Amino acid sequence: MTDYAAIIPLSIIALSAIAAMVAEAIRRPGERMPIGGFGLIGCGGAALASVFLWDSDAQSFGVIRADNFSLFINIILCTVGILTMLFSNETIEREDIPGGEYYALTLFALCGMMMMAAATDLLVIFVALEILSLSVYVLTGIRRASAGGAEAAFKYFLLGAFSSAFFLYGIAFAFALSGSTRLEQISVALSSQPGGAPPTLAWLAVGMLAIGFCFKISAVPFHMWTPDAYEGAPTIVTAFMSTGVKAAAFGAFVRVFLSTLEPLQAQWIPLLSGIAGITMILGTVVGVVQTNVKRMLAYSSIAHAGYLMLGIISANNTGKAAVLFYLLTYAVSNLGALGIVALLGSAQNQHDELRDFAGLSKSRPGLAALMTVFLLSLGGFPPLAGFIGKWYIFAAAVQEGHYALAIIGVLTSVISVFFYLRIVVMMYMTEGAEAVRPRLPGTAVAGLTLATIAVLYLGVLPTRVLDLALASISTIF
Amino acid sequence: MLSIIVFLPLVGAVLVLLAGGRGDRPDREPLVRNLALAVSLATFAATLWLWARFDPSSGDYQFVEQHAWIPAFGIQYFIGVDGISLFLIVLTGFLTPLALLSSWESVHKSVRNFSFFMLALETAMLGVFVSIDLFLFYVFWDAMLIPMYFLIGVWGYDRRVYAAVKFILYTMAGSVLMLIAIIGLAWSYAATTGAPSFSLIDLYNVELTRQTERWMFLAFAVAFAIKVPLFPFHTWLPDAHVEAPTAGSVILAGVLLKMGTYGFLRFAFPLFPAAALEFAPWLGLLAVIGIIYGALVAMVQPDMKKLVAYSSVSHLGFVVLGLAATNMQGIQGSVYQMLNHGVSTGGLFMIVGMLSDRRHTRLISEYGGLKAVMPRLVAAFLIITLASIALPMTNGFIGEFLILLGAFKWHSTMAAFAATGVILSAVYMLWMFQRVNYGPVTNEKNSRLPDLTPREWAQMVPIVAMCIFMGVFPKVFTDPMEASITKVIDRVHSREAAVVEKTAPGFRLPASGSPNLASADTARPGASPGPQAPSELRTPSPEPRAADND
Amino acid sequence: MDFSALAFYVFAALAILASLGVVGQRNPMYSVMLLITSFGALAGLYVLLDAPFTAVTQIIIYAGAIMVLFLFVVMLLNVPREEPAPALFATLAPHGLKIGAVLSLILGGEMVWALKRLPRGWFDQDAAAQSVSSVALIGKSLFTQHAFAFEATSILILVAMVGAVVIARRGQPS
Amino acid sequence: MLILIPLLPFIGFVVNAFLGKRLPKSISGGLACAAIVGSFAVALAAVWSVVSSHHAMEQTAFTWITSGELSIPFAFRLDNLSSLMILVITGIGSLIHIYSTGYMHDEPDSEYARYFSYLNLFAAFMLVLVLGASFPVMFVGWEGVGLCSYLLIGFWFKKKSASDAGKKAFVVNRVGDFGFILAMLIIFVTFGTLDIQAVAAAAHSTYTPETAGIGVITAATLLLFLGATGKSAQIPLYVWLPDAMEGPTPVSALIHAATMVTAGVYLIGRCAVLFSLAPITLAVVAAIGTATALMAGTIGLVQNDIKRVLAYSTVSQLGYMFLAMGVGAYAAGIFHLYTHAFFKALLFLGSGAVIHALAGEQDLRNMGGLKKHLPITYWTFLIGALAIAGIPPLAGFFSKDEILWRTYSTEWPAFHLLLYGVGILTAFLTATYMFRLVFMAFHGERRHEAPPAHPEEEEPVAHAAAAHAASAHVAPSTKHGTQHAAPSTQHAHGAHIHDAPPAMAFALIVLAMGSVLAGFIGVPHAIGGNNWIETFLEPAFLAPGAVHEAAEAVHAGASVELMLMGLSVGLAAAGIGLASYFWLRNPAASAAWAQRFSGIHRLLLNKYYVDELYDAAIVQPIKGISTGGLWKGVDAGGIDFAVNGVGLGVRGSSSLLRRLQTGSIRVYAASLFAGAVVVLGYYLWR
Amino acid sequence: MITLNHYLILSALLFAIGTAGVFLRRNLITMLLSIEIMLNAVNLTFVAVGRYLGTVDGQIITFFVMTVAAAEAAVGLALVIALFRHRETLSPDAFTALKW
Repeated sequence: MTDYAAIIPLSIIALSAIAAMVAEAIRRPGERMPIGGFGLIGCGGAALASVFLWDSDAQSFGVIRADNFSLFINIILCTVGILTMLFSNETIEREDIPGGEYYALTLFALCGMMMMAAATDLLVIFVALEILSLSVYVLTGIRRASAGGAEAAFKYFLLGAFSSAFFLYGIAFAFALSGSTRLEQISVALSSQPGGAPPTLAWLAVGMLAIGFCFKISAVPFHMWTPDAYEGAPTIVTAFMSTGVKAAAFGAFVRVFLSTLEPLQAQWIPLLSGIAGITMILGTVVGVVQTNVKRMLAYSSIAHAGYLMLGIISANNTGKAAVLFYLLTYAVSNLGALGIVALLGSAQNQHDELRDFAGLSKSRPGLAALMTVFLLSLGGFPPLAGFIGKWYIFAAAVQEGHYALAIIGVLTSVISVFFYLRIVVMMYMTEGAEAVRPRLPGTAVAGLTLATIAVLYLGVLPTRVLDLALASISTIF
Repeated sequence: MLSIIVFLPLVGAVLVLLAGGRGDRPDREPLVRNLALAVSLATFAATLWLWARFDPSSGDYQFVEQHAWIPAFGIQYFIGVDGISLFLIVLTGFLTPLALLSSWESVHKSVRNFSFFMLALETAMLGVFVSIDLFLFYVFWDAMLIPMYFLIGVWGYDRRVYAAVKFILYTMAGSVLMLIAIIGLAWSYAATTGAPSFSLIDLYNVELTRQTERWMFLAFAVAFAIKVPLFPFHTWLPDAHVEAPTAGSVILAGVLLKMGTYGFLRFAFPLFPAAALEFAPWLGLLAVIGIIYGALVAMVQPDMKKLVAYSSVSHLGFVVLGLAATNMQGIQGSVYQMLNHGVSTGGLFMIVGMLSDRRHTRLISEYGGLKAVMPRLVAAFLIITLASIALPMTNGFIGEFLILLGAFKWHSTMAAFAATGVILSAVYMLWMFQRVNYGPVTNEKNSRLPDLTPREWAQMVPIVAMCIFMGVFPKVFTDPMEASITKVIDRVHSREAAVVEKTAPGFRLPASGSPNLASADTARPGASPGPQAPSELRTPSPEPRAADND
Repeated sequence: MDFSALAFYVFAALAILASLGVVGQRNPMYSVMLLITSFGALAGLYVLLDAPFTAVTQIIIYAGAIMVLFLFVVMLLNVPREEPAPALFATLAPHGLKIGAVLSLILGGEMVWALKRLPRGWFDQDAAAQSVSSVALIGKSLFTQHAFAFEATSILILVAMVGAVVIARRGQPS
Repeated sequence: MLILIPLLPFIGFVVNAFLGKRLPKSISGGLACAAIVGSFAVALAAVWSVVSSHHAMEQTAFTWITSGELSIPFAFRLDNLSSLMILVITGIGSLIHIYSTGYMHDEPDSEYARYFSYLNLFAAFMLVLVLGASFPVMFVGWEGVGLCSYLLIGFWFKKKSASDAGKKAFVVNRVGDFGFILAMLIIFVTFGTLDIQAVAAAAHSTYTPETAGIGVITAATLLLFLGATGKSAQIPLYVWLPDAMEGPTPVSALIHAATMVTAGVYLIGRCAVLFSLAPITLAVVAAIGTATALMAGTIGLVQNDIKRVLAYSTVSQLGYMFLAMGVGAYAAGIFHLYTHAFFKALLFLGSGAVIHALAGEQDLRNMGGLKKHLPITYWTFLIGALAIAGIPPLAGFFSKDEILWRTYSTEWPAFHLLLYGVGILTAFLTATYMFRLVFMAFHGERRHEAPPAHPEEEEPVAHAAAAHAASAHVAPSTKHGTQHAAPSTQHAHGAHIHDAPPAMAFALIVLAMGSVLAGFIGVPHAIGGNNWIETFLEPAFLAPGAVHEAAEAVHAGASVELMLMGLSVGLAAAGIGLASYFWLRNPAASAAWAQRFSGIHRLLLNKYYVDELYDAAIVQPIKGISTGGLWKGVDAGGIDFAVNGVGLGVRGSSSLLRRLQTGSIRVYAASLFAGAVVVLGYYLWR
Repeated sequence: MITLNHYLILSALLFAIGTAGVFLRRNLITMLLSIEIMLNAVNLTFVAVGRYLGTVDGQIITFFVMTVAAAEAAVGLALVIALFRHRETLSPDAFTALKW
């Protein structure tokens, strides 16, 4: 309670968000101001703070815990944040997005994400969830001129509100079970159940919480918002939310289900297995016929959620570490891919239809090559990050004997390769009309370089990061 | 040193990218081409050096490099060369410069990228052949798909996109199951020793239940069968070949297909000996079907590339048949046939490429009477054709003969059916050869085609020379293989005792009361003879495996 | 039947009927009004549950603030009645409606059935009632145990403010 | 020394193949002749040393294939049998090389060199075949000569019929090779070695004819015999040989008469130990040989193409040889091989001289009366014809009678008297069709300009001629006039018919002398000879170390033998007489008979429709099944359809499933709630 | 006597009614209202459970839920206004531009 160390990273982010707001307030109309810089500083600071906090296992207010697990997620989120900021510069101007609000909301969302992953109290998780959700709803609809944006935002919002009601109901049952919303107390209450047969309340709590999490990670059948929201949102926001929200939600998901609700494993593993199976299948299968790149990547994101769930279902150390590692690889790959889409787009032309990519290798060979790298990483080709991530997840699943799920996983990833390659086909094997494509700001170059290096580094020399991921779960659970 | 060889092409690939400059720079084309060629030649020289330094008397891995890679999972950067992989490496080094040469005139679109992918592909191929760690192997195995995908998809013919996508999805679908099996194997190892390992040598010690072993073998087998391609997994091949650019076809036929058979020999068989012996008759059966089927379908193809592609199905069927026999002649013949097929089919694709460079068609009916127009090209064509139909004193004969010999010792009926391939290959190859080269020049466009250019000479001479050299002096190649193959055979048969009675009938003609001269030890070459030896020799012996570890 | 039981049933019936009215009413204005009624009934239940402070908050914040916001928007947009369904959904609507209602019914049924299986819990500790109704205790707990969550809600509200402004602001930023 | 024998022609091949285009004809041709003559000289020396030392000569060039317990050195062995063979090959080969320098003189330099390089290569491979000490080495030669045959038949590759014939020869031979390979496999698995002598020794020490029964040995020998039927043009694989006449005539003489086609006979001789252990195989060999002899003889009776007549005659004579092998008279078979080489080469070269003189004309009906224009050719040809007809004391008489006698006197197979009967009938036919040929070509009046008599009846030949002419006309790009391209011009001024040039005449005369004299090494005991050839060859047919059971009761039947000899000579004379009646004195009668038995005549003219039968029963069905059944059916329609079907299935379900995403938020919410219902229901249901 | 279970069942019923609102009403604002019903149903559970367990946490959570509800309402209504500006309608079925 007296120790504030654990909240330092998220406080830094929150402060930078407020700074961005203030800066926007004092900005004279027409003046250009590098507001994104606050974000960069904030994310960098938070990352730095997380590094310093490593192994400290600090706790604040009894509800925020800076164990290595949450710090690892912090670092993923900071990576997401930094890349987003780097891609945002100029992109948001082209897309007519109000800068100050955009940066502030993004940073608030990040703050909420960090909070969610670090919280050890269901109530705080709920509040954090709402912070990040509301920010993201607003970001989705931030382009006022876009009808699609508003529609997407409302759909996302309404379904999100429903799901948080379910989530909240789950918290209520958990509360009824133990008289507290603290995870450790719920855990105690659960493990003190005589005979091990959990009462109806525990089942209801597990079910409702699972629904809430599954919505956030967009698992089938709670995924319906995903394609619409991803398509309707500004591309850069799509990039941000597809990676950040997933990371935060999975952080909390893992924490709640693999520590607190671990005694109920036998109950929820079959359930999540079913969901994961359908998620992988539906995500990839429906992705096959998409012609909008963002929508396609939305379905891919659904499928990836399915893969990630395998880590939770495995419920072993490999699985937990695999989720962390996978989140990182997915974050850099997906941000890279969507970042490029964002960099190519403008308010008039989102550049998110497949045919927009025709002949990109001619007009922008560098971008086309990088896009290919990111897509192949998403598809799980060695020697790129995505391959190691997938391998790790499947290794966890196989370790626990979930062969069927692992086989579904690998086969669907083959199908997913088909649609990733459709973009490659467009870029390299199809002649396209010479489109006017905007120039690349320096920050974006830096961001792409960073993402590429990360994808290659994680693919070729994953050892260090894998060890970190393993270490970060072994210290806490 | 081995690493340097493996990654030299990749370094070259990066250099090529840099040399190519930004954007479209046709003026840099010669530089890029020559640089790529120089790198591939240097790699070839390095592989030859490897051969020169190779100790043929040892069956162990040589030039071993072993570093921890992902220690938490026992994944290592563990590479080495033995007698089986040595020549496949040399073959890769040999074919890549030739493939680059074959694209000299035909590829003009983005030469930089083309050269980049070719060289990157070479690294991946070399990597597949040197990997001893299964994870590393899989990484190279899958990584190889990407450059090939681009080579087909960007520089191919009309339906290139379809073919490229089919190629990559088909192959991936097979190989991902293998990935699951690899992981399962590593965990099985962990179950006995506490920590997972992906090292092939460690994994030899895994004790699997029969059922698990069966499933894992099947997972490996499907992956490799698709790559081979074994009937009925072959349908990607004709499409890929037909649409691929010449260089792609050469590499695809020359090296990529070998990865499947190499995989059987290196991984599937030694890792799952009992299952391998159990399924060997089925593999053999599919191989024989493939031999006949491929030949029959090849016979009626109107497109030269497709014809050669189906002939590959037939030829690779021989290779698998030899492997399934799991005896010295069979396996040695198989490895030899892999090399042969690489050389001769690579050569055939180059020739088809030369023709289609000149005429922009590969339809047999468009040609005719070429011998009068370009006698030198046709002479090379003839020799390679003869090598392909396994005329004695060409390379193909050695391989097919040894395979048939090995197969016959194992399963005489299959060998007899396989031998019909001898007839059929002559039918389809010579028919094609005749329609293309003999007769009057019926198509006016063919009447003034130029003969071999100096560059094409440079492609043809090595191929033709190899076809004949390998047919006359096979010992140069077979001797270094022998020790390694013996190890594989011992390994496979070490657990045979349990299944030998019911699954490996071997050849026993009813000799009507005469003493059976087929002494039992002929089934196990390399072992000391003696009629009662088999059962003793087949008991597992840990020593040879321990020796692997250095 | 004692008074509290009677009061419970009355409030419960009121809450349910009002809620049904909310979802059954075509005019959003009436819906809002009925919802306020429902909230009032809930406040009554809170009183029965020895949570007078919560009851008051419920009235002030929910019925007072939030619902006024709704009312304001309803009147601002001035679309008192539902429009007929567009052609695409004209045929689908009845089925969709049925399916949805059935889903809700099943959901309710499942929950009721589940909760019925719980052992019966009685509100019989008077000491608990004492402590629960203490505003001091609430305040203390709120600012100690839940201090972080409390602070976090400030960010939440900030986000909501910024968000509402960004979304609803008219016209392009100059 | 042994290596040199095949190596010299091989060097000739290499030089001519690589440099030939740039060399003048005299040098390239001279080089080729020098190579083969040199080889002949070395062969003579080698044979001399073998004969004088009574020991087989062996030499290993290098170790060829090793694998496990298998080891195949590239080794040569020269024993009495191969001695005879190499002398025939290099000797007759030399003559034919020399003849070719004249015959091919009109070809341009590059083609000329190509021709000689092929010819040299053939000689090299043929020598490898006969010298090979193990089956695989023999197989090298076996396939190598097949290759050369392919190349030489298709030498005039612009003619479709020529390249077709080459391909046919190769493919049909491959069927035989299939048998050869399988036989090798069985032999290796059974005996653990492929060295011919070692196999013979092992077989001899392990089996007797009684124990071999229908087992390994029979299987192996039958498969070897399948190989032999391919190479030696026996039923059912004889069909390629008549077509092979598309090649230049000297090639027909060398490859398709004297040497290569006898390789099958040689193979059986080489493996005599094995065959002796397999009585069933022997019976099959004898039966097939006899049937082939008869069938080819009957076909030869009506053919009108001079070379085809000779080709069927070759097939027929090869049948004789197999008959000999089948009744265990290996020496007799080889003896006939040897004499046949002389007179058949002579006949072919003679026909070549005729064709050369007539500028490509091959149809007998367009010849006649050439005797006075081509005296050398005529007389040498006549000697050859008499020799093949078995008129004493020419070479053919001795060898053929030896075969007939051995057939008559053997005990196995049981139906040997039937074989004898057919054999003697064939001898009669041989005389008939040979002299039909002689009379039609050389006697009577020239029918040079005469058009084909009955176009509709003479369909096959007319067809061949038409194709021939067509190809000659269609190829205007032919830069050089081969004699095949020339007939149109030649028809115009057909008067200039000149006899064989010196090089050709030399070969004809030498061969004619050979045809007269060659038989005297095998004069049977019955008429006072010592049958030296049999004594000479016999060791080669026995397992090493086996005792030569020479004391056979051959002499017992000397009077019978003499009687039979008289019978066959009489029949030969009758045949000649018949021929002279029909085709010399009363040509109208032959036409009348052809009319009367038009069914049989047409059957024979069309070669019993065997080609058509093969085409309809094997070639077309395979093509049809491959195209319709396998390629379009199984491959495209089955497997690939399934593969693409998976893809389409995914796409289809994708298109279907995406429809769930209607865009209506209420549907989305329904999905969410449905999920919730299922999740909760799952928990409550448990 | 009224037990905890009574309250829990009542709250479950209210929750279910809230979910039904989405299907029964073709009006964005009513949809938001149904969410409020659901949240209130949960609140009832919290208060009842808190009372039963004798802890004030239940009520405290209720306050947080109210805050969240307010924030959601603000954003939600803002979105409704934005949508209305684009389409001049509040029917949810009108907003199906994004689909498939």
